[in-house]
Amino acid sequence: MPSPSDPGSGVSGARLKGVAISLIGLLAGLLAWQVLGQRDPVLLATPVRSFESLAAMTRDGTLPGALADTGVLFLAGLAAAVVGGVGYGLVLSRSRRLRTSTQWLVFAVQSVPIVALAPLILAAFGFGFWAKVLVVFLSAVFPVLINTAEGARHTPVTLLEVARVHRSGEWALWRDVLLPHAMPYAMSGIRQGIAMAFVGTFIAEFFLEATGIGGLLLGASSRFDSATVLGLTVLVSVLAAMLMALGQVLERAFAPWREGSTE
Amino acid sequence: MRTTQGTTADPTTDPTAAVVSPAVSSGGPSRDVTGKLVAAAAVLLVWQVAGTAWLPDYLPTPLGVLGQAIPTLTSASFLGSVWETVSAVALGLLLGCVPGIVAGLLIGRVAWLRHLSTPYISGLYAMPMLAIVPMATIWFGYNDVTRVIVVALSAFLPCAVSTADGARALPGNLADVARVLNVPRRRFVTDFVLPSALPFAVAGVHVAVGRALVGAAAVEFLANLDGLGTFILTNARSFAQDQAFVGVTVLALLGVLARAGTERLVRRVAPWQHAGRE
Amino acid sequence: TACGGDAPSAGGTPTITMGIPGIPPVFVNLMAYVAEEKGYFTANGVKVTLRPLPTGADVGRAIQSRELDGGIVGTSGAVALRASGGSVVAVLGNENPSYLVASSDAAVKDCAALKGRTIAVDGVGAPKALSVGTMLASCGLTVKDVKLVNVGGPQSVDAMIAGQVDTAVLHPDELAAVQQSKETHEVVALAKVDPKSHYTMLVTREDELKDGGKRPAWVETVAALHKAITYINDPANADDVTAIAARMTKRSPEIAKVALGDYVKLGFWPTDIGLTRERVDKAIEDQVKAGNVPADKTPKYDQFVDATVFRDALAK
Amino acid sequence: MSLLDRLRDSSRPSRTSTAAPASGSASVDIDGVTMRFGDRNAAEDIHVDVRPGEIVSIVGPSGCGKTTLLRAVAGLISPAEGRVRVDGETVSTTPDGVAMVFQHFGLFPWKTAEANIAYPLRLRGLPREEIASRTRELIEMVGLSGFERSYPHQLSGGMQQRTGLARALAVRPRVLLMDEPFGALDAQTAEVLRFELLRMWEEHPITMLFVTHSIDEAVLFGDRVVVLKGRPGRVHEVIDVALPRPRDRAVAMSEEFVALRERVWSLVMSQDTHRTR
Amino acid sequence: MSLLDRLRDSSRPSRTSTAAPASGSASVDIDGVTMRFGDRNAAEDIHVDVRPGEIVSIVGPSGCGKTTLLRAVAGLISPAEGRVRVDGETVSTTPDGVAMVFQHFGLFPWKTAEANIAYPLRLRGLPREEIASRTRELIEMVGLSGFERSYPHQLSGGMQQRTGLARALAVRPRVLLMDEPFGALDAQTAEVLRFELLRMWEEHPITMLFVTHSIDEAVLFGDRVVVLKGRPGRVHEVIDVALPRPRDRAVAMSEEFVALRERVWSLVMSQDTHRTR
Ligand SMILES: Nc1ncnc2c1ncn2[C@@H]1O[C@H](COP(=O)(O)OP(=O)(O)OP(=O)(O)O)[C@@H](O)[C@H]1O
Ligand SMILES: Nc1ncnc2c1ncn2[C@@H]1O[C@H](COP(=O)(O)OP(=O)(O)OP(=O)(O)O)[C@@H](O)[C@H]1O
Ligand SMILES: [Mg+2]
Ligand SMILES: [Mg+2]
Repeated sequence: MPSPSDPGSGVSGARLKGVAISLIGLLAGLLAWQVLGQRDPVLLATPVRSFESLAAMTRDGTLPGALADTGVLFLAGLAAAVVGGVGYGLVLSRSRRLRTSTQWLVFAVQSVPIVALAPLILAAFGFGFWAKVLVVFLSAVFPVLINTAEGARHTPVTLLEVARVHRSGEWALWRDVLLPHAMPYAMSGIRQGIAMAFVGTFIAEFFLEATGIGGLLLGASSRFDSATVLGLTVLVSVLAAMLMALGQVLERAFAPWREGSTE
Repeated sequence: MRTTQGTTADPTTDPTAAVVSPAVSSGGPSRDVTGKLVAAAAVLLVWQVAGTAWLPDYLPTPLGVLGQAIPTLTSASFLGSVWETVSAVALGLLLGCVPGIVAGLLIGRVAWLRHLSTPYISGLYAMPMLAIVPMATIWFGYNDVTRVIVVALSAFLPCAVSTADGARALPGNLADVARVLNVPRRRFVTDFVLPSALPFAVAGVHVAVGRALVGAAAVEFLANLDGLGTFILTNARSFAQDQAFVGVTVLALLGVLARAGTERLVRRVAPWQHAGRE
Repeated sequence: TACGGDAPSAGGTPTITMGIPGIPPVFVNLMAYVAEEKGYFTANGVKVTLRPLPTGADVGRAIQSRELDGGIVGTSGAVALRASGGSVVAVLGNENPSYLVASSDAAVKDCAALKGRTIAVDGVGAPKALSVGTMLASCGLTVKDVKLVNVGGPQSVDAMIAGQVDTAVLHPDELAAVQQSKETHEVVALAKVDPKSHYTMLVTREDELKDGGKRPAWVETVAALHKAITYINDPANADDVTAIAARMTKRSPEIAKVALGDYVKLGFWPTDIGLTRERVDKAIEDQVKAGNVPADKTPKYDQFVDATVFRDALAK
Repeated sequence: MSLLDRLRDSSRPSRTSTAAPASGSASVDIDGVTMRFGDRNAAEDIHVDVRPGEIVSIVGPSGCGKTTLLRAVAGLISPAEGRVRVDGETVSTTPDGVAMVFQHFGLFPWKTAEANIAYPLRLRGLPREEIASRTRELIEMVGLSGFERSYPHQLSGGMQQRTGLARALAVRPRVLLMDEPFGALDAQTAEVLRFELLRMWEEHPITMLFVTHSIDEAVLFGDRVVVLKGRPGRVHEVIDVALPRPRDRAVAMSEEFVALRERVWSLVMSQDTHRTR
Repeated sequence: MSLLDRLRDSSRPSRTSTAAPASGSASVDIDGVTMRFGDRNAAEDIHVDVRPGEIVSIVGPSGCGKTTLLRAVAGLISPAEGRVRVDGETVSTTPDGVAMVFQHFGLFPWKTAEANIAYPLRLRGLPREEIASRTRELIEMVGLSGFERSYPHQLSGGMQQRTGLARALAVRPRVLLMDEPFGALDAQTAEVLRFELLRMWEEHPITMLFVTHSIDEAVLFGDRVVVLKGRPGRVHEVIDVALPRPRDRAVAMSEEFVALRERVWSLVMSQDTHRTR
């Protein structure tokens, strides 16, 4: 699902005004937080204190280290999901047999909330790096898989017929038609997968071994360090928004021919 | 809709897109019951063997789950847990989706509200709700209130974002139609904006249901509230994997049921959505 | 709502909601369950609700957010809470830390052999995790020399049995449980390497003890707990207590029996207030040293501990 | 079929005063209009004067501003220069009695054919029975009987455009603006609808501005054909179409028709735009 | 423009033997063909015999099986009964020398105009330089110079169809199958392309099966017009079009043309299908 972004319709002046309003909104929010945050030091914290705490953690290397841990876990899980999801999705699109017989399984497994599986994964596979990667993988793989399969499956009949009229072989058909057509679908699956992998990363860090940003968050919370908890929470939300934006950029970058048909 | 410029290759809207018919003659089994059975048998077999031979005691097994299904599903405490979760999710969905849809309509139609809320909505929308649970437990306590609030927030965001998209995008040249007919502002909202946003709102609810269940389970894990999540967690931790898996299955089924419900809802409230030509 | 701090209901029995860390509850909090099962709370005219929460940190936050009237929190956690602005006050304590590092790997014979090992603890910044540092320090190691994994309190036992870790920080009862299914031995015990440390405390908020608060109810509660401790420490009641402990921790009576003996021998449940100034000060100091608490925000013993509740309870 | 005159018959005194029965047809005066988007002109200095009851066709290459001009007449956008007058009054919002038919139909996907057609009537707050009877007439008139309860996606393109037409006619317009109304239909369907619309018009002539890409269509409908050229579009030439009415298939077969068509054709083609098509 | 004959000129001995230079034109024999989907017929007992170099137009109501028939000729689906023969050989897969032009162009949106045109040549494994030079010729022939590097979405509809045409011609087909090639274009663009295609055909006549909704187009192109009717479609009538060639605008203005058009029109309209359009 697209995040609420500007349609880019208006003139630059209107857009400038929009940005200004957004900034004012953010500032007002910060101000309100600063005022509210002074009421109870344990239950709340001010943005200034949160920022100081983040800065301190950056200086002593905890935060960069945690970011790196989280990043590695996220990337490993996402990479596995992309490889597995795109690969199997393409295979599914060409083998009707495989599709009809396994698709219901995919949908069944997809509807299992991964949070609920976390304790089982913990018990079965422990809390090591690979168990955590498994959690991230399971969180992210389904949107990639389903989108890719749908994309490849919904290749316009006309294009397949063009290939067949020109007596294309199966390999050439994949190269010229199926893969390029599935690409943007796979990319929008990957965009969703990125968001899901991020959630999965936190599930892994919260319920398996507490490392990375999730670990810091839990640690700060058990030390009653609200400033850090709030600071990290905001950081997470900024990271999430950035990842969404990145996903959208990726989605666009991989399909230059998909742009609108304006002159 | 196709523009006068000719076809654009937008995979999501391409009207010429259709199911690939493989070179094989079209007489193949469309339902493929045997294929499904074979796949099911294969998965269950591998699972059972892995569960018993490779990781005994740590993996739930199909037979074990089957054995636990009846006693678990009929136990009063399990049903109590299910009820706890379901009622909290239902309440949270109500408290999240209704304001979410209203907010979405406003955000979609009122430019300054949209600008004002964009940083917050896009910041929260993509954020794993898990990350706010530590803060939420401090603010709202280790009780049902936190669960309902987290569920409501999980539901609010997709509803608001999706509805806003719908409220902004009128199909075809309906905006022109409205102005040619000099439709008054109030009727523009009721006759144009609401119907065109409706399917988007329901799509938002669809997403919200999934997120709500995850949110509820996460809060239950972290705040030890009675519910399906805690049932899964405590059983998994005491290596009662089969029981835990019964819980997981029930949770997944709840999600499927709720989604099927919203899908039927769409068909009810938006019959025009199912463009089955011919 | 998240509000347990209301004044005693007019005319009715006063109520106390008390948080107990660990799900299922940890053996060390046995006195609360004995007091409940033996009806000591009721006898003292106070209605006490025991609320198990995942960790002491959760108990601390729930107290601060006024959802609980009080509860049992690890001393280190209570110090951190107080230092970060919380208003908790200790009214009763368990002084002797029962933590020990245990391993099922025969190669891990002593503290020094822990270097480079993976040790299961309860959670980041939680009591077991904090105790590791002190235990490792006894042989010149630091936390950086090992790898801590956060499994959760009681789950460490399951993780040991499942073989996902071979080394963990455990309580004596947990060690007994692991030993039932796996050859496991004690590597280093906190009580031996650091006899002056402090373990857990029963805390409440300052405002609860002020006039108009729930001080009378707390006095009755502490009195009931004290009665329970006396009951536990009497060898004549061993079978009865064992049964209660087994129910509470959801473990077999055999394990409970062994563990109970160990704990009583350790003098774990003190007959006094259990808040020796020396030990509490050291706990505070340790927290400062560990960098968990800024020195300028350190709580002072006299603000941190309210001995009068226990005094009044004894006077009953 | 006694199409539009049945509509006229039904103009018995309506019981509400909100429904202003726009009767007859109006004049449209496009007076030196320049349309501008940002700093780019879409059409420049357009002069077209349409008499009441006249049909003026507008042809021109893609992007020359035909749609933009029509939208200006409907009051959907304002000219940067010049003005549009309907019956002498300068247009700012859509004047009462002006209706529009869109190339892609512009139907409510969530309303049945019936409800789509009834919408302008409901908007005017007519009594229920009157709406019902008028809608019935309109449905019959455009030949949609039996499809009242179908949603647009259940109708063929031709039927969708019939619905759009009926909706435009529901308010008894005095000016009908048509933006390639048959452009999205296949050739045969378009041909059928073309002559049906012409017959309706004969029975109740109203002012019409008719934008199209089809030169046949422009000549077939127009009393005059305005040929635009260039980007931004300017009026290249205005051709009088002195063909007899009613314009039926016989007229379309006449030599005069073919000659006029050729004339428009060569004008359009002289613009050297076909290379970019 | 010396269109197709430039192509012919370029048929200098090719260096690879994989590229079978299908020269001349082939006959197509649709012999009692019934097309079936599941248990529903899409077309029944169709007989059409196309001589080499002849153009046969096919018209008929929507859904009567025109596209299905064309796909059978291309060997994309097999008839349930009867057979299709190209140059006497029964079709099973697409015969060499048969090319197809699609209504919605059927271009690869991810390939530039150039790459789309070169696609059939690349499939045949021709050497790079040969592909390049042949593609250049084709681009010039259909008037796309300057747009080689544009993606389809950057081209106008007319240019997209030129690309589709060039791709079909790349293999020097002996039979060209056209499925409403101008149906998705606006009227003016279609008109321009129509006469260009006719001129190309005059210079190098090949067998053509031409499916269309436009009766003008059917008469303009066809040596014969096959009128289908009903669902499933059957051959209603075959009309000989005895118009002179080359078919240019003058022919389209002749009385004979107009009369033939009316004849086909009445045949098509007699089928009472326009109500569902
Ligand atoms: N809302 C808009 N904002 C900016 N430019 C616009 C807008 N609408 C149209 N234009 C531009 O104005 C010019 C004229 O557009 P218009 O749609 O009126 O052309 P047209 O003659 O109707 O073309 P067509 O025959 O393709 O329908 C084009 O260059 C177009 O890009
Ligand atoms: N792949 C398919 N599976 C099932 N039925 C099909 C398939 N393709 C076409 N049909 C059916 O066959 C009939 C003929 O379809 P076809 O597309 O050939 O018609 P057509 O004459 O080309 O129509 P149009 O003028 O709308 O293009 C229709 O009823 C259609 O629904
Ligand atoms: Mg236009
Ligand atoms: Mg067709």
